[in-house]
Amino acid sequence: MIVSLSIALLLAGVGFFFAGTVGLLRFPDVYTRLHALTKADNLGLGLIVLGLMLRAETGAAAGKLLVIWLLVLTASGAASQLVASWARARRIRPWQG
Amino acid sequence: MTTLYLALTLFLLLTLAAGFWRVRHGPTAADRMLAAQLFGTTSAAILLLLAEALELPALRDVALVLALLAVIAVIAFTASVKTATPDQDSRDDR
Amino acid sequence: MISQLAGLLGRFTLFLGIWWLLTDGRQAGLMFGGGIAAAAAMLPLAIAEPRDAGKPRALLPTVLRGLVLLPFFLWQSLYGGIDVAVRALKPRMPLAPSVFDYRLRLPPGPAPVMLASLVSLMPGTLATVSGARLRVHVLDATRNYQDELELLEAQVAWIFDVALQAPQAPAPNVWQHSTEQDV
Amino acid sequence: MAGLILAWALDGVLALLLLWLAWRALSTPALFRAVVLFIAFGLVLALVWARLYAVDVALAEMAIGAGVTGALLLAALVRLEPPIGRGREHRQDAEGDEV
Repeated sequence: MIVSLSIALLLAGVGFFFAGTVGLLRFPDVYTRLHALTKADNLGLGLIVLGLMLRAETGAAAGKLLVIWLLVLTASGAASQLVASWARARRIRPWQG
Repeated sequence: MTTLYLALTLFLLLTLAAGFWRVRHGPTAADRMLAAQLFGTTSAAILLLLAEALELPALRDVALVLALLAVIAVIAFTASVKTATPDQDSRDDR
Repeated sequence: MISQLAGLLGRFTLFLGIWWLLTDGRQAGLMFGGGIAAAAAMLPLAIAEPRDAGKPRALLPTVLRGLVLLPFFLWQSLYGGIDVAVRALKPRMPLAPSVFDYRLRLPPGPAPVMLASLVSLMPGTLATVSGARLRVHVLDATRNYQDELELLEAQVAWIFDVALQAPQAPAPNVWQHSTEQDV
Repeated sequence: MAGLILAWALDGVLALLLLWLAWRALSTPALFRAVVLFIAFGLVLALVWARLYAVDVALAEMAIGAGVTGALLLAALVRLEPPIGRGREHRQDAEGDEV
């Protein structure tokens, strides 16, 4: 039961990584690509972390996995703001339809 | 189980490789930097999966360091806003 | 004095917890880690500016309140990820991006930055702080995002234990479309 | 059996990716792209070390190669005249269509 749940979470996580890469390649401008990266990739990593946490040996190991995810979330939240401000300062206009 | 971890690792590696299309085609420097950010997140996931597949829990520490340091490149990149003059025609930056 | 002691204990607990996680819960280095955690917890006492002495920044309560709301944020980010993944994978790629300004009620400081990070995890929105406003880039211009933004802002205010102020200037209209001017 | 094939495929992709990245990082005329490629090279090299069970080397490569050196190269690039997005990088990017 735990094993199949873990496998399902891992597969879903990898799926979101795939979607994030597709978004990075297909979306029309830097802002929409930022959407794809900050949301899909972080969710993908989160699901992989959850899937691995279910099979972690100790509580501390599971906690460390969670901390890694939270760090990546924080870092990519900051990075997305920085890149968006950079693009705005360079007067890169958002794509509109 | 190890087979599954290896398969997922391989798949993630292939999506990472696909991201190089964005490094190549830009069009702006920010797009290329975004691709680098994608590599960071994907590498963290790959390391966590490898830690299970190779039974090397210490690889989680590598992922932890990656999570801490991957953002530094983006910070260094955006620091260029202050030193470089704002570019009116950054769309031509391809 | 009491609050200073509480802050000291709180930081010590937090740092010791981090040490415990980083060492995979091993007992061997715990004495060492305890010493380091104690030293790190006392560091702010040595370097704090005098004007901060009146109201010490309570780190641990903020972290704990953040952890209380963490499940909600993660649940919302699940929707955010699904939303953007579906948009990326659909052959037609349904995108109708737009940009607008949201007038912040949060005081300046770390809180607006935290809000912008959280907004970027929510479905269809991406935010940066620009002065007393949040510049929000949305994937679907036909939707209204105001209620979600206000709710999130109130939650961030609770986490940081700050009061919401009335938005500045001609404020009954919180929305201001600004796609034409500098974006 | 399947695991063995997968391991070989994984190693093959890692090795090819590493060599390709090294070549691209060296041969790209546009400096900014070269730096991004170098950061990616550092990440993949760290993954290779991890795959070779050399955890400590992977840790050092991740911290120094991908993190700090990438940031230093970007900072150096900003200090070069002319800044990113103009002049040199700009022109070379426009001319040389190769990465």
